[in-house]
Amino acid sequence: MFALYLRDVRLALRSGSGTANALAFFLLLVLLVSLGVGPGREGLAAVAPGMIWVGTLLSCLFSLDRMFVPDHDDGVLEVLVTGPAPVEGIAAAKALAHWTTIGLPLTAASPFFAYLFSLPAGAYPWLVLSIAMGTPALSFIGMFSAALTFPLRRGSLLLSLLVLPMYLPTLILGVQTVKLAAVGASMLPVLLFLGGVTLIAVAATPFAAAFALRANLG
Amino acid sequence: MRARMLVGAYERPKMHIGQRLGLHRLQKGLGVNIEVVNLACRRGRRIVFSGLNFRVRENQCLVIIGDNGTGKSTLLHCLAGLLRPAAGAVAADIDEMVLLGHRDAVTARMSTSEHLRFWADFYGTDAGGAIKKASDALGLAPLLDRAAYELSAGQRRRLGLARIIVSGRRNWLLDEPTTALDVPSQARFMEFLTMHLEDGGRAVVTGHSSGGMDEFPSVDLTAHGQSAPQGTPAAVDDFTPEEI
Amino acid sequence: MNLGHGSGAGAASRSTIWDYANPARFMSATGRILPAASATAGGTLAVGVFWSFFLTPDDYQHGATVKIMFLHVPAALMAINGWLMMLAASLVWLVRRHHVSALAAKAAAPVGLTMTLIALATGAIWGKPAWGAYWVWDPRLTSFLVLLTFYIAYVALWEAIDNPDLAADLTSILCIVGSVFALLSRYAVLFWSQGLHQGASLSLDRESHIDNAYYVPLLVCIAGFVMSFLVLVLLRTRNEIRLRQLAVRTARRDLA
Amino acid sequence: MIPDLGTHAVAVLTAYGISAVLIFAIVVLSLLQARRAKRRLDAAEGRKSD
Repeated sequence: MFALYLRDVRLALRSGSGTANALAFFLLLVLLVSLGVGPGREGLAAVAPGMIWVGTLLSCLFSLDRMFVPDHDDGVLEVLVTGPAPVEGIAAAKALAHWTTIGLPLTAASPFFAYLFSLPAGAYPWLVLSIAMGTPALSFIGMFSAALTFPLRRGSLLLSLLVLPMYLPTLILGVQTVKLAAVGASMLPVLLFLGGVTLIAVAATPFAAAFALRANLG
Repeated sequence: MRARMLVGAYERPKMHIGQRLGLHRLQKGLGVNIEVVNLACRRGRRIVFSGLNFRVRENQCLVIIGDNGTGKSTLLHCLAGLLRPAAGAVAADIDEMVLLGHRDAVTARMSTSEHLRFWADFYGTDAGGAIKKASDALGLAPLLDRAAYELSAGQRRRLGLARIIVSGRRNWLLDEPTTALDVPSQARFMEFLTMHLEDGGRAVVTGHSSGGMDEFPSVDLTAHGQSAPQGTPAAVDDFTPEEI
Repeated sequence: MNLGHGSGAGAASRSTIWDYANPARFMSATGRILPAASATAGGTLAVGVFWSFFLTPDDYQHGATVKIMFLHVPAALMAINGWLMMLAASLVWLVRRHHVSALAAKAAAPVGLTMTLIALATGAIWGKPAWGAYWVWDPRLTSFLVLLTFYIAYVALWEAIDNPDLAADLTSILCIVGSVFALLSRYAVLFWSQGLHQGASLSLDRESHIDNAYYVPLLVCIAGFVMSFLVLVLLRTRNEIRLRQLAVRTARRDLA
Repeated sequence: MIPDLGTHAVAVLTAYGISAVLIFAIVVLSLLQARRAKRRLDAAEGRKSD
């Protein structure tokens, strides 16, 4: 399982498709929003929490359809699920590799994007914390949805359709944390709820995804 | 024998919930043979073969032959635990099964040596020894630093076969293993297959005909297709109009 | 689940709910009760709608718009209960592998989707005079929009997969996991916006619930919606079973 | 016939209208699908459709 995790991380960094594309996409989104909203610092600051979280969501989303499809095409996936590792572990390793190559870089880059959006200074730590706590949920939920759709020929559109409704709790709570932090209000309950959603996602989706993987490969 | 059985929905409620969810495990133990009893498999809603019986003991290799679409690959998937039987049972040690599908399980952006190291880690086998053994058996030494997308079809097949050796597992399920292999490689393959069998291994190998492997016993799946008299598939479907 | 309706007339052994997991028995049993059930459901719905539209007084606060409630509340109720029915049917499919159960879940989705649309549309129309806007981002309204997206995703997944048993497996697991996240968003939105939506219209607490002049027709409407929902699901399930029988028949003919 | 709905006549009528259309649509759709499925199954089984 750890071997699979290392392999996936290495492949994602090597092909340049994962991490670099997600960050580049985010940068483009910042540019688009700034051009759309206008250069005024107040206008940007007002939409900053929402836009940073929506950007994180979309960056995660676009890398999901490559999670199982290449391995499935190469015949690697059927070998993985018949190997010694439990299928749940394989699903979790895939999600964890996705988080390492997408979620973690996005977390690290979020202060930079927040600065471009003129986020109030006090909100920075909470922004980083909320993204660090929320992105694992995005990776695990996304992994589950990818496990449902990977054999379908035009699965990526369906994947977005399945994934986005399940991303909503994380989005709502993440944005709310940053918003409350930006005005200096107490955001701790919201942040804890966000952590709870992540824990539920991390605990539950590997089992659901393992079921979906077995069904899809059978 | 812990059979994996799937029959009509109404005869099934006493099954263990894990089996119904597909979380089945086959029998465990090194001495366990691959045993197939009255097996039927389906692809989608179609029963591809039924009434299949065989046993593969230590030191034995069984060749599965049959025309296109008679379910050779389906049978291997079923033996590997990927596919549930539509009827009948498979008994084998699932932790000793290793599958080489018609795709080689080769990732384009990884080098040959990375492949071997990854599979050795994945299967938890001794990395150095297993990799050396596999690359020697298949003549992969000159290709070790090459990325897989630079390999030819035959070289990729050899890399796929190398994984079977690296896995350290004893029951080999090989789907047309000699496809794309040149004559020397085919000879090498036969050599290490024989060695594996002499070591107490078992193998189930598919092919269009038993060409090149005449010495092994074979089963022809064409004889087990829909027209076969045994194991009518009526029991596997809830929607037979005759019931209405 | 409505698999238990109707007695297995003439059956020698004691019949249980699981007997109706047999498509043949399900078809014959539902075929017998469907005409009467449809008539009852249609009649109740007609009475309820007539009563609520013509015979209820205007509310002192909301005026005639109170009449919208008689559609909005039952539709919202069935939108949620429809998803719960799909959840129960999915679990039955995963645990006991009864095809009728999976098909009932599939059959319920478009009906539940329609109920969600009615709830959203009537809510929006009611919102204009009451709140001054057709759409406000109120937690309850937003939750229903979220529910709508889950219904759409569920239907889309059924449509995308060719193999029916695989589709049943995957949609079932989606339904279960989706329920978890739908529930989480239901509570997450509470942090996000202060609600304008009024409290529950129905309550066991006699003190707080609405006047009898509204309460009784509302109950009739709810009964009509519940029965219509069940009849529609029954009809659509029968439909799905026939299509599956047809597929088996065709597959056999091709092989012969 | 139609009760006095006061200033909210349009709202109430639209709400009832949209609901009626949606319910009608799902009912008709289900009935059409049912009829087609039955006809096709009957044809496949060589029975006369009734």
